[in-house]
Order: sequence, then structure tokens, then C-alpha cells
Amino acid sequence: MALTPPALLEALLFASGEAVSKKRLATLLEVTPALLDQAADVLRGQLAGRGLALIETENHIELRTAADAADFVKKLREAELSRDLGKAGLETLALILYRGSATRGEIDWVRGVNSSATVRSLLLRGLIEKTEDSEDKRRPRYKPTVDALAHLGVEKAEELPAYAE
Amino acid sequence: MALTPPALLEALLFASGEAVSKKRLATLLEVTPALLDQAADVLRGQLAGRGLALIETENHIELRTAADAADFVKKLREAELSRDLGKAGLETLALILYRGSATRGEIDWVRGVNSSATVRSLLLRGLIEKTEDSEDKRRPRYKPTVDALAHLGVEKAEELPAYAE
Amino acid sequence: MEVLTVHNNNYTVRTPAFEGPFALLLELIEKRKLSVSDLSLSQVTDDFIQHVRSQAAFPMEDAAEFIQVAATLLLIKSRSLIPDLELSGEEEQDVDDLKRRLVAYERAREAAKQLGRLFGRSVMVSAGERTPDVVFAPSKDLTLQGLEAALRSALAELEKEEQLPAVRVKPMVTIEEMMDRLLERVQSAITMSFKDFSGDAKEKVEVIVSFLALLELVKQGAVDVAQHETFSDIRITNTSTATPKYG
Repeated sequence: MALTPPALLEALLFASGEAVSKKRLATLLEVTPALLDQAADVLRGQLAGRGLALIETENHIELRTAADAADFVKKLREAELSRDLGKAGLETLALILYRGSATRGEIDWVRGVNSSATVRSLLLRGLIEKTEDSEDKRRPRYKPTVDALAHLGVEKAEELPAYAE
Repeated sequence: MALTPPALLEALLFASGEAVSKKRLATLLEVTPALLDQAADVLRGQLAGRGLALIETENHIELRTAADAADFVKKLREAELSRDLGKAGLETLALILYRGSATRGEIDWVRGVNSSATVRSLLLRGLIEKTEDSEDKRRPRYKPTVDALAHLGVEKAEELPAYAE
Repeated sequence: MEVLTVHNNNYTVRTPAFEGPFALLLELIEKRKLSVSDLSLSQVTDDFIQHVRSQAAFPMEDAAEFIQVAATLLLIKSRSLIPDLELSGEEEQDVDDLKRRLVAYERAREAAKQLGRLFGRSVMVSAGERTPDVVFAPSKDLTLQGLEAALRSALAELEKEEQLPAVRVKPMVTIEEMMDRLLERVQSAITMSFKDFSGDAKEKVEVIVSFLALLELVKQGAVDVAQHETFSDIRITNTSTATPKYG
């Protein structure tokens, strides 16, 4: 089933995750600037009373959560940050700590499962950070943050117990 | 203006950006599991013909771009292009999807070969996940993930062709 | 699926025509435009065994699966040739199991074909990543002890995963004995049946003689195949080939 321009615009904004220039959107959707403005207006109308909202500046458009949902979104963020790390989080963090740094592929391999959601949550919580892999710049390496080491009471990863594996 | 539960659900799913367990969603929205299911159904209806879609597995929900927007979204997110699964991977994924879940033993029984390498590769790709078997805790049960459905372009396993056993 | 076989210290990558015994069996049945039944299975037994024997090298695990299926096929064929052959409860179950597994595999294969057409065609993508507002948020369970325990369990799990195949091969110890037993059983059943042979006896005897020769070949084949990889738990004994005696 072919989607309408407003629906395609919604999908593109959702997939992008950030503000996208109107010029780029028109190119991606293969429409004229005038038709893009029209599609944005229709989409804005469809989103009334819904959980999402269209934020439009002179040159950019962005999809965001509706202002009226702010309290719930805040609760979600707080819940995300106060949850236990759990088995997946601890395993992943432990691997990164004991190796000094690790790539997604290395973590996945040892854990035997896809670790993208776990890595993402550790990043959000400021426990690990992205660094550039010296061999392959497109592939990020993750290392523990200074905050994480301080929280654990160790100054260097080498001070961790059982650091030899 | 107070938003309805379906709108709040949409906002939470968008803000989270990943698959969220139904249990957590019910807690966050302060509704019963039955009301959450109802809100999800309403939201799914509202999204028909739009750029977004709700993918639902046994325990998780995630907001994703609609399958029909794939050609346009591809231009923005080339990284999502997926390698083929191969015959062994497809057979194993099919068994898990059509049965809802399966153990290694059940997969091997049907395929007549050892499937451990295939199961591991599906786990690494995040297309299936390990869960605890209610009868035997040492024996993992594998279930399809939201990402598996997303790669097949369906919102629920029931929408797959010839879903019947 | 590519299979890496170790042979004379040389690594050779080989792509077998059939990933498992069921794929081969279904192909043989479908080539004759038949469906899964005792009759069709006994008709493709010879071809199946020919295929198994013509494979130069199997990884041990696959060989075990193929041979087990071959043994069950021989049971089915034995019964179709020798009406007096009564299968034990366990044998009946093997036959029944094979048929049920084949039907289930046939369905899974069909479903896989359909999924293959869908997979990756219209990917539904997740919400785009925003630059996250990082807030340092450790948790209650974030302790050195907790981390150490988690690491240990992850490594233990990995080790267990890598050891799995070896464990699974063990039941195959008795393959050779199984073939011996089958041969003996069929021989005695035939001796009994000869009394009943009537006009077309000559033809029937020929069928059975070649069948017994086939059984013998398989038995040798099983030993042959089992010797390709010696690191596993499989006990390999060289049998002094017992030539079947007829009548």
C-alpha cells in the first residue's frame, strides 16, 4: 500500500531522530518545497491530541513527544536511570572494565547475544563512553567513564579484583 | 490538555526508542495489563495508513517506521540493510516464530542437525532472545524479538504468511 | 551452510549439497513426486544410503544424524520386504518419529522459504538516535562483587556453549552395534520367510540378497565415516566383516 506524503514525512522524521532541513526532506520525498509544507501541515493536523508533535522552525522540522506527555516521559527517564543494571548490564560493564575497552562485536561475542540495548543504557547512565577505535574509525570502542571508576572506588581498571583473564 | 492512554503510550514508546516490556509500560502509565493491551490496540488502529507502526511480541512493544515507508527510510538509514540469513537461519527463525518459542532440543528435533551455531548467530544478530523455560530453568527457550518482526515487515507474528500449525 | 572439515591437516571448505538428513530425504521423495509414507521412505532408502556413502567427509555430528536416519530407513525397508519382521516397540517409535520429524521439517522448510522472501525487504526501523543527555546514574547493584560475579558467569556460559557439540555426540556410540543387530534380525526373519516363498521365489530372493548386501555396505560405510574424525567420543572398532549367509 502506498503511503501519503504526510505519512512518509512522519516515517522519515521518526527514523532520523533529529531536526531535518526542509530542503533535505523535499529531496528525500521527491516533492517540491510547497508540497512538503503542505504535507507538514496535514501531519501536524493528524498529530493533534496524539503523543507526538511536529516542531517547525524556518528551515527545519523535527518530530518530538507532545508537550502534554512531558510528565510521563520524565517518569520514563527517571525509571530508566534508577533501574538496576541487571545481569546484562553488569556483564557488559564488567567486560568493558576488565578489558579496559571493548567494541560491540567483542561484547556480543563473549555474551553470545546482541548487546546494543544494554550498551545504549550504559551510555545513557554515564557508566561507559564511546571512543574511537584506532584500527577502524567507524567502529566505536567503549571504555569505562572516570565517574564509573570513582563510584567503584578504583582509580585504574588494573586495580579491579581478579584482573587477569 | 490531558492526553488519552493511547497517546501517552505513543509518546513513551517514541521517547524510549527501543522495545519496552508491556509490564513496564503498564507501570509507567499506571494502568492494568488489560488496559494497556486496549491502548495498544487503539494506537495500532490510529497508526493505520500512517508512517509509524506498532510491533508487538509476546512481552514487548516498540514503535517503528511502517513497512510501507521502507523504500524512503532506506535512503536515510542505509545501515539498516541486513545481510541475508541463509537457509539454516531462516529455518530456525521460522520454527521459533511459528511456535512462539522453542528450545534447542525442539529445533534440533525438527531440523535433524545440530543447530547451536545457527541459534548463536540469530542471538548475536538480535533476532531471537533467550528466556527461561518455565518447566526447566537450565534449558533456555528462544523467542522472536521485535527486531525479527521488523526485518520481516510485520507488526505481529500472526501476520506472517501461512501462520498455522 | 559451509562446513569446515579437517583432513590430513589441510583445511578444506566444502559446501555440502544437503545440510541435514531431512533435506536430502525430502528431496529424494519429492523427486519421485511422492509424499512422506512408509512406502515412499522404503523406496528412497537405497538412494539415501548411496548419497551418505558418496560424501567423502562429514563433520562427525552430521554423520551421526545421517546414519541414524539411514538405520531407521532400513528398518522401514526391511519391514516392507519381509512381512514376518516384527518391529519392537522402540523400533516402531523410531519409524514413527522419523515420519513426524520429516513432516515437521517439511513445514519449517516451506515457512523458511516464505520468510526468506520477506526478510530485509521492508525493514521497519527504530526511532533515530538523539544525542543523549548523559546523567551519571549508577545503580544499587553496581558493586565490584556484582561485576566480578557477572563476568564469571558470562565466561562460564561461553565455555559451556563451546563444549556443547562434544556432549551431544555421545549417544552415537552404538551405531555400529545397531547395524549389526539389524543385520542379524533381518537374516533370521528371512530364513523363516523362505518357507513361504512360492512361484516368484527367484525374484524375491534376488531382491533380498541385494538388500542384505546393501545392509552390509552401510555397516562398513558407518565405520568408514566414523573414522574421519577421531577426536570425538565415538568408539571405533573395526569389525571382521561377517558375510551374510543365505538359506
